Amino acid sequence: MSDAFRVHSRRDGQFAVISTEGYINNLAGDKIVEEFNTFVSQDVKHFVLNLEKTQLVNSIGVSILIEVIEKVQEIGGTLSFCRLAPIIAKTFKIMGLTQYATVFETEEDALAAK
Amino acid sequence: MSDAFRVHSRRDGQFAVISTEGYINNLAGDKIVEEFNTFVSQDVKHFVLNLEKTQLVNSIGVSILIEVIEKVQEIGGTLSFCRLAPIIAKTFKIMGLTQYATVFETEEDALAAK
Amino acid sequence: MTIPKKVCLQIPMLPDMELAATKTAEEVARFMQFATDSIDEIKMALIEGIINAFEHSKSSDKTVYIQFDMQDEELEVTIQDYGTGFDASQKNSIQLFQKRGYGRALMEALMDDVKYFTSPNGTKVVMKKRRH
Amino acid sequence: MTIPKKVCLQIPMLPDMELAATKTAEEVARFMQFATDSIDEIKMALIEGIINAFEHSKSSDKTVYIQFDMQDEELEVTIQDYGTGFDASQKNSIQLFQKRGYGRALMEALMDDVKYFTSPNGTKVVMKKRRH
Ligand SMILES: Nc1ncnc2c1ncn2[C@@H]1O[C@H](COP(=O)(O)OP(=O)(O)O)[C@@H](O)[C@H]1O
Ligand SMILES: Nc1ncnc2c1ncn2[C@@H]1O[C@H](COP(=O)(O)OP(=O)(O)O)[C@@H](O)[C@H]1O
Repeated sequence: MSDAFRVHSRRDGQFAVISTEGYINNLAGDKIVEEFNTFVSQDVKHFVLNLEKTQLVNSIGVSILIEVIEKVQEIGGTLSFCRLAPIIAKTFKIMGLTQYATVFETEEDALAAK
Repeated sequence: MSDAFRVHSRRDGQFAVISTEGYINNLAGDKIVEEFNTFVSQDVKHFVLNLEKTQLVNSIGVSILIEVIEKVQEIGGTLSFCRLAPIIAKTFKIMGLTQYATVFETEEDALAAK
Repeated sequence: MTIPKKVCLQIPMLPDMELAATKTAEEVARFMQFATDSIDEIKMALIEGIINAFEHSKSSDKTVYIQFDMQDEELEVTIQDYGTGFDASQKNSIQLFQKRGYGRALMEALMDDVKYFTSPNGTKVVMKKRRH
Repeated sequence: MTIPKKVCLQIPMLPDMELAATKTAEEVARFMQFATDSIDEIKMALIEGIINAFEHSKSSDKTVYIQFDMQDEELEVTIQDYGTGFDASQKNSIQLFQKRGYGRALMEALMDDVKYFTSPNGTKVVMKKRRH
């Protein structure tokens, strides 16, 4: 609809930075997983999800992100979020994501973390 | 509603530049007239209306602009528009405004015209 | 049953409520992959249809009923009020410097088809826009 | 008659149609002068209520009926489907890493009040948000 979803990504040292644009529903969640899997197959273990251009999510989309966090933990990696709109930060908190993934203000902060 | 209407204005040489922000309905039209009248009482005769920050209008609001054009003609002045969204340019054309007021791309163009 | 490709909206006759309707129109038209200019034309025509009902219908339920029918190649927008109706056969042509009476002319110029169904029980405007 | 401060919206069960509803919610809440954060919370709760109806209701008319009641100090949002209903007394609490089942918890966390009315003839969720 208005928010045609898009995902971009890049390597930055040991990190893969995945940036989303638009509404994160189930289909968008699947696209993020695809992107994530590509990096995992390249032995990347550390991920930053930049949600700056996402204003809305739904719980199905976010539950797919929870699966991503699980997989990251299995491979002994890390996943952090940055640039969360207040409502998305709140949703993540309610859904418990913030217990397993760190939330940073900016992408730079996320990349600077060890 | 979402588009709380605002109007700003300034003098630029012989011109008064009136800039709008938001939906131009009847109330917004009245505010533009107020602004216009203040300048007329200061003997300004040449007007530029910058609609860059207006995305929507209705025919009641625009018909008030027609009254402004009439008054400008009565005092032997000029009125021009600039920065019209395509739908607003089309609406002005259908309503006949473009026969009595010149439409410029930019404010600079409008101010450069004699 | 197939999924009805129809969105219905009822708005009260309150100032600027027509803007809520333009948002719905925008989403529906975007869903149908209309071009931006066409979306804006639909929004403008919708505003005019709604403010006519607000201003002229004298409806007692003070509500305007809008329907968006997403057809294969076109969007049909219906604006209904349960007011007093009017004589829709008397049409203005636009005169220089006329004060009012642009609403219908705008709707007709901006949409591909506009039809009025009006009686003492109310007015229904049915407008169509093709996607091209 | 006074003007009913009520906006009604019907949307088909089509992907992303919940976004059309969030636009309407946004205009209504802005009209009521809700703060931006509250508006976003209403939109998120609305999305969850709607996708639940999309996913679980098995309604045969494939339509969700939404109502926004603009009251003095609060907005009441009703989401109705004519599906098969469910046992609303069985409530999840959120478990770590659970796969699904966050919708109701989110609505309750984001709104001031959420009530379910559900029967084999359908489900109605009534949510309230105060302006503060
Ligand atoms: N929904 C309606 N109910 C009653 N009368 C209407 C309605 N829509 C239009 N009309 C009548 O048609 C006339 C022309 O409408 P329009 O071209 O939009 O111009 P305007 O609204 O500026 O008068 C109105 O003045 C009114 O008498
Ligand atoms: N409108 C509805 N119609 C039928 N069942 C519903 C409806 N809304 C919720 N439910 C039931 O309540 C359960 C919990 O809903 P929710 O907390 O939103 O989690 P989820 O949708 O992820 O399962 C759903 O799995 C479903 O069985």
